[in-house]
Amino acid sequence: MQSLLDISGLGFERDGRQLVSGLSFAVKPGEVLRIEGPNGAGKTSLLRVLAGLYSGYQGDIRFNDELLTSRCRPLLQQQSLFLGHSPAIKMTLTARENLEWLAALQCRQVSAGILEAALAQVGLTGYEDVPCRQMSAGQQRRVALARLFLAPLSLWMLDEPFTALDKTAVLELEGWINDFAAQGGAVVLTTHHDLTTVTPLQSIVLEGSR
Amino acid sequence: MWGWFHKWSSPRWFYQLSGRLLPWLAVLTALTLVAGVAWGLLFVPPDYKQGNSFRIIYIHVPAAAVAMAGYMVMAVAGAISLIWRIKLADMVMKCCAPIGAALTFLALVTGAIWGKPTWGTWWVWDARITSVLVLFFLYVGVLALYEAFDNKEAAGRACAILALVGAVNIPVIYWSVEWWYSLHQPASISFTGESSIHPSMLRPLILTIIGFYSFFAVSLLLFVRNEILNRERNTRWVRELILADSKV
Amino acid sequence: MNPLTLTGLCRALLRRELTVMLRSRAELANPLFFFLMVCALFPLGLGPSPQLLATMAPGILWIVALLSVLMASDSLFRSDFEDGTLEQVLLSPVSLYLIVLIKTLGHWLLTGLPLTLLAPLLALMLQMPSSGLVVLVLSLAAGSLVLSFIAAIGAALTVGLKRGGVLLSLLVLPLFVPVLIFGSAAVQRAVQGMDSVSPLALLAAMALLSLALAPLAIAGALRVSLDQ
Amino acid sequence: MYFNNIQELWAMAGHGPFVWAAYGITLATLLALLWVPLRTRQQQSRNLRAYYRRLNASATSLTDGEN
Repeated sequence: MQSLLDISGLGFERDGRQLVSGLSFAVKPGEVLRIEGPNGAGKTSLLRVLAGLYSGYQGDIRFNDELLTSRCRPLLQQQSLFLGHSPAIKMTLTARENLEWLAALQCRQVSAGILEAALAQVGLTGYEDVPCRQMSAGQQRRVALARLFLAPLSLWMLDEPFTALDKTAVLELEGWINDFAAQGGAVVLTTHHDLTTVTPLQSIVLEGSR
Repeated sequence: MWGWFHKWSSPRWFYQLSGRLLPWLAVLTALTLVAGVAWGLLFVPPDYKQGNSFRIIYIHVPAAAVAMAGYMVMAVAGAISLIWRIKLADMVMKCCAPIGAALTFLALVTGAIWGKPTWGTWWVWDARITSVLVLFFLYVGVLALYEAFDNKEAAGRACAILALVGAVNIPVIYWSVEWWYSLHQPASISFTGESSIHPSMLRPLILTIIGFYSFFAVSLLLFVRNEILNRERNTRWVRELILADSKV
Repeated sequence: MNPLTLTGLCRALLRRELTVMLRSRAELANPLFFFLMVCALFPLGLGPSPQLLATMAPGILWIVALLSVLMASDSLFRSDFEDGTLEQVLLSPVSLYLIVLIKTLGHWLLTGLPLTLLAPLLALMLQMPSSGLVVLVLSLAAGSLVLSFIAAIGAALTVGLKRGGVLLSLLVLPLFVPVLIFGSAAVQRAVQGMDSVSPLALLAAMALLSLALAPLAIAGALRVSLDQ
Repeated sequence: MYFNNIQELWAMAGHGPFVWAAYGITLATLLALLWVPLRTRQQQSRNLRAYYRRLNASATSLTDGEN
């Protein structure tokens, strides 16, 4: 099966240390790839390189066999979603306003129905018009996760998605990852949490600088 | 087509080329400066209006001119390093800033000293001097921004953008200051009134201007060579050069 | 899930900017109070004589308006940088030029424009003859737009830095010089009864130029600041 | 030479101190702009030699640096 994301000879350095060099792997639709390694090994940096947030890398990244230059990556940006450490939502805005703006950034107009369905999916029914400032950290993280259900995507890039989530939310998220993989989506994530119920799990380990 | 461009931008090639160029440039700088200064200071008769203080023109005008040119060199180097990501251009830009700032400061100081005997005030809000003052602030901005970044590569790219924005604004600034000066035309304190100085007295100026330009090149090459050695420390040629150097 | 039209996109981006700023109303008032208070300092420092104040009023108003715009611009990208939304902006397929253009315009609507509308009030306070009021508003309207865009470049360059505030003013004040020169000159001419069309025209030209070119520098600066 | 003797040259009809001050400061600045890079060049070669000694101890490879 043709791979969605194909990385060959990837290398980058942070603060003068060569964190990763000559890294090659591929992510096929339906696969979940976990990036492991000690702290400071460059897990988050690797994810940021894939998402296109850090352009100081050597090597090739192909998305659907199209080489991504640091300048133009519209295909990847349209079909993928990157969730970083911070939930990327404005505290003074309500959940609805946040999601509408974030969808607009992806050139998508979100109808009220889809938006409410996404919030319902992450268990935030009734919180549509509550300012995020009044929500708990877990709920704010759920608003960010609701973005996964706003539009059909082919790749999820999640950086420590399980932080600030309670027990039930962790299981729910693992379920969503499984469903997404089952429908042919690919997920690349970094987490310290040991994924028990996530089925086809590949993982690459970054040893960290020698 | 890209072959030569790539070769030219390799730090090693630049280091070797600058090694050959430096002696000649140094000789040119010394000759032109000594000749120009001696001619201007000793042989040219004083100006009938300003007396001997006009002799400061032979260092003030070149310093201001080269400082401005230095900013343009910095902006161009920044543009090259931004667009083609050439390390050498980034180094050249980083080294231009301190030299340019020093020359701008020199132009301001010599201008102030020139103003005192001629118009009785240490600071003259003349169009040219005010523009040089703004140029000095632009340089300080670039230096401060470079120091503020921890990641030096990002610092280089940020300064390249600031230098480009500054370079685009310099003509507007110079023109608006001229316009401002002509608007509030005080008694004819005309600093830049070279026209009032007899043309024969301006000949040494050509020599000193050439001298200052070649001096800028010499100092820039010296700074850039250090920068090359520092950034290319992990290469074999730098290691051989440094270790061979230690025997001497 | 139909794709967004361009006008729809611009409206959504602008609505978000204005909503975010209007939600923290107190923050919006800061530049205005700063403008008011600093203008009030000048008579205290220079003495209350109306003739003196009248001649100085155009310069004072313009300088303090300039500083108020500068002060308001520091937070332009900082809050988005801290809560991670700026990262999502860089990940968006929408051209960064457009997003930044709309963001800075929205910011100007709620900082530069209110300053412009408040200025006549302060002009009267500073004994400025009323003949200069219209030109004051016109010059500040165009001028504050230029100032906002130039300050946005500085804000984008220093957004990733811990103590970027003071550095921001160091970077952009030299670039404010032409705007200040033409702005206060226009008002001074109007006060003296001469026609001030040429400086105003130049200010308008600068406004259009910065509207077109500044977003390029702002987008480049954001990419550099967040590419670490 | 325009001036007849050294005293006249030094005094320059009253403007001497200013002219010589300006030229003195210029000379100082230009010399500094040459002396600083030469000074750092020496310090740098010392630091780099120490760096290479440390490198030898941990025996890592060097790139050829031809790019």
